Amino acid sequence: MSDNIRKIEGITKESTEALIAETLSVYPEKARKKRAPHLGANDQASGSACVKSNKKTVPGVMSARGCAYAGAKGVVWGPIRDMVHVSHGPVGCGWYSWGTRRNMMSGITGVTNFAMQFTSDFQEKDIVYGGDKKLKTLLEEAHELFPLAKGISVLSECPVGLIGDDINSVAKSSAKDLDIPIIPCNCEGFRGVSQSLGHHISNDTIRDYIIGTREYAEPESPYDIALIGEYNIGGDAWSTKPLLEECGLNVKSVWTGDGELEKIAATHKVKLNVIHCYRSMNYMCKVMEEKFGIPWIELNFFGPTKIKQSLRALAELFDDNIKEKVEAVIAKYDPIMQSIIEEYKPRLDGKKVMLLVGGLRPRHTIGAYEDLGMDCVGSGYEFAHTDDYDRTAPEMPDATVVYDDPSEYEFEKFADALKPDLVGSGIKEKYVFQKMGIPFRQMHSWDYSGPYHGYKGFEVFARDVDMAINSPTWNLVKAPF
Amino acid sequence: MSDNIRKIEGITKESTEALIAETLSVYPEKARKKRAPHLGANDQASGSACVKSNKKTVPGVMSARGCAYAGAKGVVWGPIRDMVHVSHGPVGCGWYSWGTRRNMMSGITGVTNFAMQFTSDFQEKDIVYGGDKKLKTLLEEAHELFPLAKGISVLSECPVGLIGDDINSVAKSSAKDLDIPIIPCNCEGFRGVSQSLGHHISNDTIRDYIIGTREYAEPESPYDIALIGEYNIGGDAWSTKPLLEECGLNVKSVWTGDGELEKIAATHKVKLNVIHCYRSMNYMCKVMEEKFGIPWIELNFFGPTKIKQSLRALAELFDDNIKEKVEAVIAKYDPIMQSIIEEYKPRLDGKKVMLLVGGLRPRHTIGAYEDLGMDCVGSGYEFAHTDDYDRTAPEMPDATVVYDDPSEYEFEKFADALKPDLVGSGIKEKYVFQKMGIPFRQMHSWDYSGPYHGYKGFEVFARDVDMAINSPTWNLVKAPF
Amino acid sequence: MSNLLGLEVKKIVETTPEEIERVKEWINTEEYKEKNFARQALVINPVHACQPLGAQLAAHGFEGTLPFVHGSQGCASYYRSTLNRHFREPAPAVSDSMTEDGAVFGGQNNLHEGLENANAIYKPKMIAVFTSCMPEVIGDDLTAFIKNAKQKNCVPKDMPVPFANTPSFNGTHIHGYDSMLVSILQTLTEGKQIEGRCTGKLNLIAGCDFNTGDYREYKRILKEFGIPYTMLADISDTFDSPCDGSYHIYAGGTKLEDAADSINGKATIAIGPYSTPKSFGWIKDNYSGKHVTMPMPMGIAKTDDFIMKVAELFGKEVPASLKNERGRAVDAITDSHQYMHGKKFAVYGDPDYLMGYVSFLLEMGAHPHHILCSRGSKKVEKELQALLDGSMYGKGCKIYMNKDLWHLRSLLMTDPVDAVIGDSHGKFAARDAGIPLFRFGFPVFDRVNKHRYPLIGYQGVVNMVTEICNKFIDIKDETCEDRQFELMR
Amino acid sequence: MSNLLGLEVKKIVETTPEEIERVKEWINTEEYKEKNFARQALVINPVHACQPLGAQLAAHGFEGTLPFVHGSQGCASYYRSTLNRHFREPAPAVSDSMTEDGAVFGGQNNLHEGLENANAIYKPKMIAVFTSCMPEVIGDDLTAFIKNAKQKNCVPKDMPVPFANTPSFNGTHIHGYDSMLVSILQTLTEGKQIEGRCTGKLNLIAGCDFNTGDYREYKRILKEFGIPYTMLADISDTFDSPCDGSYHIYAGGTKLEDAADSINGKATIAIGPYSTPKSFGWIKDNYSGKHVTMPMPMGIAKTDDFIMKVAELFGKEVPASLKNERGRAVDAITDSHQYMHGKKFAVYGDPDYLMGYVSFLLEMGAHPHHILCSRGSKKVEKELQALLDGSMYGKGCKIYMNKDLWHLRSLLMTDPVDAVIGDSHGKFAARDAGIPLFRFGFPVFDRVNKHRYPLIGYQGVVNMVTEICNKFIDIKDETCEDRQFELMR
Repeated sequence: MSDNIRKIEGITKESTEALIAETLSVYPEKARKKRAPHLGANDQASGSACVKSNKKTVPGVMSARGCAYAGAKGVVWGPIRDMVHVSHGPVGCGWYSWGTRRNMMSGITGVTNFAMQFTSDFQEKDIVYGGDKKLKTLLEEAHELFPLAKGISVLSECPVGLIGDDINSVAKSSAKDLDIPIIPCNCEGFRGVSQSLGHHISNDTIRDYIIGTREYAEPESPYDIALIGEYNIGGDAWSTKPLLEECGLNVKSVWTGDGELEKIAATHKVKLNVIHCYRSMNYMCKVMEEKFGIPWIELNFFGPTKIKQSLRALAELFDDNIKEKVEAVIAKYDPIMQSIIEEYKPRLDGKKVMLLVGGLRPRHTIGAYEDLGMDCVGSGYEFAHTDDYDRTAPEMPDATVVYDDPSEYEFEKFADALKPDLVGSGIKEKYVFQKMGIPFRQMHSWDYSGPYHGYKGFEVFARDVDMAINSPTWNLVKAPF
Repeated sequence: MSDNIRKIEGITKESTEALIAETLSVYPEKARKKRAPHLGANDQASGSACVKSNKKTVPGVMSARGCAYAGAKGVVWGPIRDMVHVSHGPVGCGWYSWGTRRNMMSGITGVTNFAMQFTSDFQEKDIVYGGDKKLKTLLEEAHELFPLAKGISVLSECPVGLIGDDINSVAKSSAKDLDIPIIPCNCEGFRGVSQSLGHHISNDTIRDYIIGTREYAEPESPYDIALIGEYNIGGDAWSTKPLLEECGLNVKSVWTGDGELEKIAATHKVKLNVIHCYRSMNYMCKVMEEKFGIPWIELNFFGPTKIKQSLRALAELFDDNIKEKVEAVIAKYDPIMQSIIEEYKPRLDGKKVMLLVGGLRPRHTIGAYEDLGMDCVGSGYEFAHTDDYDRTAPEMPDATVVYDDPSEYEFEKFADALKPDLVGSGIKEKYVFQKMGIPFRQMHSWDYSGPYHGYKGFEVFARDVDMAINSPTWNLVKAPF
Repeated sequence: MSNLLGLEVKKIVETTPEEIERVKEWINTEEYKEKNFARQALVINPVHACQPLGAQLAAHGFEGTLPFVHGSQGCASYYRSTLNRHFREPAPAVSDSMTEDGAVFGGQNNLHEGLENANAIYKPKMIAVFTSCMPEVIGDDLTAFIKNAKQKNCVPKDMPVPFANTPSFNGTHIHGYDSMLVSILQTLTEGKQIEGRCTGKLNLIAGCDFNTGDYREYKRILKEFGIPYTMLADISDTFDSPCDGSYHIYAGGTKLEDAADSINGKATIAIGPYSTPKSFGWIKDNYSGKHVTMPMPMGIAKTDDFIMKVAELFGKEVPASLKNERGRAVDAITDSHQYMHGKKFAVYGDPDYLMGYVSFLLEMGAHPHHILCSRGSKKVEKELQALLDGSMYGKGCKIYMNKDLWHLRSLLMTDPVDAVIGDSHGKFAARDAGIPLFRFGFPVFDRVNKHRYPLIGYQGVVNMVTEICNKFIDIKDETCEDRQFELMR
Repeated sequence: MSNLLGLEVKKIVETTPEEIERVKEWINTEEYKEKNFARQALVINPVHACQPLGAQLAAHGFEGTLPFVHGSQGCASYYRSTLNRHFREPAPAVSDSMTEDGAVFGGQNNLHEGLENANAIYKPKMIAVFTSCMPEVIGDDLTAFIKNAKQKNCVPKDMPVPFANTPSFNGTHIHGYDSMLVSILQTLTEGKQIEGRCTGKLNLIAGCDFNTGDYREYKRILKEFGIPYTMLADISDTFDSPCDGSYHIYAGGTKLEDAADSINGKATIAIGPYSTPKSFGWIKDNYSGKHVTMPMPMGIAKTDDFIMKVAELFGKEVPASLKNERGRAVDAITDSHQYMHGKKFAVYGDPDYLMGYVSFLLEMGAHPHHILCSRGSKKVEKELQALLDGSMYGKGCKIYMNKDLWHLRSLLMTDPVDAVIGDSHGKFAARDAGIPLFRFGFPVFDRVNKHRYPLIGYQGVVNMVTEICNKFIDIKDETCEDRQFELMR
């Protein structure tokens, strides 16, 4: 990351703070007080957070946040392909989160992967009499119909925790009966303030039920690593894993994109954990560090500049063999990346982007936009913590607006004022900005495209950003009459 | 064919003649006089034509007829798959007749078959200065671009004959230069009164330029036959040819469905010509009989009753070996046909059909309808001759109306009066009757279905007739309000 | 601290290719189908969502209305994104973000704070409150909460704040739609009934219909009739709004005063007996004028019924324009019946849609061979059976109540059909079976503009016939051998 | 008597598989393409038909009008069946069945007898005469013939009998359309111009357009404007008529008195500068009011031009309903641009259609990579080039004038694209190239109802975008590997 302070013309601390004040002016006193600390002007030099975060969402403001269940099912567990993931409770939560995250999977659906929707579809009577019996039966049925499933996760929805079911003991007894891992995860949606607690709870569950329960069949090697916080959105892991292998490393397991339960369970045997999404999985990196002495390193696979920095930082942790391979890889891809930049930069130079995503991309993708000549004029997270914002400060140009868990109203106001050429956020925001005639890309799901990670991903990313911004359809938004 | 006279309830000679008279009443004197002899009540017993035929169409009455070019290009020449057929003259004729007859072809288009539209696309200057030079160049180009074409036919359109081009000499000289058969066919649309003369001219051209110019590579056998007047509409020949082979016969060539020039050219070597469409190819059967002493037999491949009769008649011309095979074939297919009849007859019994087709089906398909329990209450041809009508009389129930080259007005009036449950005719008639709420099948093209020939074809025919008549969509034609 | 299940620690063993092959074959067998249909507790790939989703749809159907989820915030995000993906449109809604402490103290504080903020920030004319699981389990008293909210001036006393209990552990989205709708109508019409007054209008409720084209088609038909109408819960402009450079949070919906006055209507038609029973029941007892509930007008016959009912209610002739439209639709089906006749279909979806699919298919001479209803009553089953019994093309067709798409997969693999009609979620089973899926249901996440083409009315018939027949012809063209590849079809 | 060519008699030798393989590969090569493009005389798979076909289309556009082919009867059967297959509708027309003797004595007797019979049997209000090759070659004098016909009372003296010379060896169907149309207008308006009279109407000519949906869409747009109009040569009811149990030979068409009065119109718009130049030229010199010729309104920008021109001519504001429609169409293209952006297309057809395809594709960020025009002038080429030069997405796109579909095949095999836009005849080349064909042109013989969905106007944009994007997604779903098969697209 560049050490000199970047300025954006027309954006000053004052202008940003004025914008924030004006935006909050319509709020009732109490809400304004609550929201104000979550909005700030970036102080790039400080290298530390300019906003408060990971607090309860203010009721009624229209937050983009999800819940703990979403963080557990959608993010951590869902991508593990060889497990049956049961949404335990009413039908909705599982239905809404079915196939809507784009964590891609290998294998044969219903045979070796289970990208389906499994639910106990709670009815009134289950609320009244409890769902433990139903759960027990359900686990037997799942095991019978899907014999190759390596395990089953039980992800509780709100009612389960409220009616006092004990899924942990059901899981434990059924696991014995069926002789497969059955992981209970108390990730009710009402827990915590966002998806984030769902990640944490899931990490703890992995710690408690999975890690250390398998061992790799192959002999160990000094180059054994695990790729953590890579969810294979739009095939990201199919870009990053081969890249790391090209660098001479053995990726023994991926957490959890296109993931396999047993390989994850044996991860305590690797020599290094490489983490991409810090927010959702730093917990287990720390656990493995403490418990098994496995060091970990945080990388950024977006855009050639960051990739190059990341690979070299990674190489530093290994011997010359790896260092040489890494340099060879960089030498191989640099010219390809250059030609991509030459194609798209002229059409994108100086364009402005605003971001609101989850726990990683609001900072990690900035470099990739900059590789294309673009400036990030505003960024924020749905569910980040202070350590995320600390990491964000140096990436953002100075004095640009930073927003934590913004309301749709705030986000819209900021865009009104900053006139970005592109907004990168989620499906709930997409059509709001497109109505305003502002090009938009979904940056959770890669907008049905991808991968965006790694060298392979940058080509797709660059093409998509150019397509969004330069699509001639935008010129037709305003009627000539 | 049944020898006892069949009557249709409510149809008498008188009623039919009254219908005809009433229909013609709107015609001007002269037109009425011309048309009257072409409409009649069938005299089944007489076994001879009750109408005049093969006369000039009355101007302005809306005839369904085509022209000599249509008979030559569409019917006789077009189906020969390994030749380039050039529509010589303006662009239209070839364009309209391109892919619209459903004579199917094996091979690779543009390589070994030429189901395409080749034209000299005459312009003003070609009319003024003549098209012979253009034709010569065109033939060279065709030969260069399609080296595997076994020959080229040159089919003249109206202007060619009117401006006095000499395609015959161009064909002759180019044939020498390129060393492939180039067949000139003077089938201008203004010649004759219908498609029929186009058939005749084409037969003569085959006689003059093709027959006898090749010999089969394999040794002769007593079971060598040719299948004449089978155009492979909707794959008919792929039903009849295997059937004849199942009967122990060698089908050395098919005229001209999915046909091959050289096999046709060697047909003078066969032992028997089996003709299906008498109208369009009886000429060459007679030529081959006179010139090469090859007997011929007329068969009917529509519906199990007629097929059985036909195969036995065919067997009579061969030894016991064939006779046994034929009986085995009949024994094999009879039960299958029976089950088809059991499925559909209950839904079709007593239904009435009216026909207006080309030169064969108005009589040949009657038996197939009768196999399904249906009665033909009116039939006619676009371009038949007296010998066709002679053959029709015994097939039609007594006193039913027979129409030669009827106008759309006449056909519509007859249907109005006879209230058929199905009309079988061409695309120009289809939507007229469907607007009237009368089920309809195109009986030139099998209405994008087929085959209808042979045992295989009857199953398709029966299904299609049932579908047309019993489609519930007809119940919705009349609005309840 | 690990391995709480206490299962033995093993070396990793990969499943053998043979074993994978065996299971891959096995799940397509009759034997598997039986085990699959024996399921008691496990639901796999259900077709239905939960009540609040439908409640939000109904709320979006009214002018200036902000849908408000009383419950965990994640719920709202799920409903919104589902509607975003289907319509490719914004779906603004707020939640009051209940959390753990809600379980202890109840959700009143969240509700009040949420109402105050939502009202200040998004300036709605109406806030439609509905519940997700948490408050339903802990038993929040919405009636009291909202009364208190007005006393505390969280929202203006005169602002309509209808609310509906929409527990997710009961019924499906269609029931949530019904509950929210009836609450909105009750709230808006309260005290608005005027002795002797008649608006002269038809009130039309489209039912829980996610196709904006259907709403526009109803309105077009009534325009052809020259009949004034109030379409209740009209989402057509909400979810099919212009892109003109400005974002309007409340893009469409039934005018509140029209909705209020609807109680004085000349007649009310509630489409969708299965998605509007509560609303219709209440209307029957409280609205002036005539009241009718009717199935979705899918197919010619059901459209005829609708047209005739409208004509009858208003004593009007069917206009020539609609007669001609009907004739053109009939022309379309007679001209193309041969491409659908005898084809077997598997259909699934909400009951009101199913009735429409089935009668349309039977009209075309096609067989609704597998009819799968994710959640439905005996009444639904009986009505479906009656449709089948009414046509020779219904013979051999079977109805499967309260089954899911994993059951459907077993049906498709053991008793194949030519195509499936349903929503995007059916694409996996359809792919495994190698047959096309016609996306007439909700949601459609993987095609564009499907919601812009009506399935109801005569135009709907033309749209369905066109899509289905041309797809079958596509398949023929794409799969036939060269010698069968023809210019004409 | 045989073997007149005198070629040697040989034993039959089958072509070897190797040789077939070689040629099969060869026809896909650059080398073959060059030979193919070197053709001087041979035309293979042309895109255009001959003049009389267009003349018949124009004739069908008028009330009670019987198209009458002066020439061989086979011609009439060809034109009729072509229209039957495209519209799946009747196309009544008569011919006077000229034969050999016509070559000697000319066609007057046939014409007279034909007129008398046609008039007596089919009771038309107008008979529109046009010619096929024979009379054109022998030089029949239609003016005299028809004058004589009236003197001989073959037809009533007051019956309009417009006639057009439509030689097939010159121009294409669009020129026949123009010639027939201008003759009809000249005949009907003769002596009808009234000093100072203004109908207050817009005369709209759709051009040689075979899409009935387009005609209805023009009329709907004008209705939204509240502008009275006379659509000249209105085939929409002729070729999209109800199926109601009765056949009406003259199902639609412009009322003759309206056509007659059109000369007193407030303004006239002739769509399709390439299919209506004669008609427009004559109208400009003879009609009252303003006169404008415009391209087909395909795509947003060209529709905007049309809408604004209409507004300007009648001094009206663009109605809100059309503004919203526009906004919804723009919404549809912004929402789905990613499915078309950067895709390469090959397009072919009549000049007026081509202009529309090309500007629509450029609007979507797609590339009209191969633009093939079967018959067209330098002017056409220049206008197409100007469209390409006006967009960064036109870079590298190439125009091929006076080329046929066998040329197109070479282009598709040597310089591949993602899809083809054209008519059914392109299906063979598209199949060989393994890409989809979008049937927006004429004729469509192998799909149903294509002519019922407008391609013009804002709705046309939605229709094209929907068909194209969803087909591309279909292909992705049908061809992707399992791990890429997703719920959302």
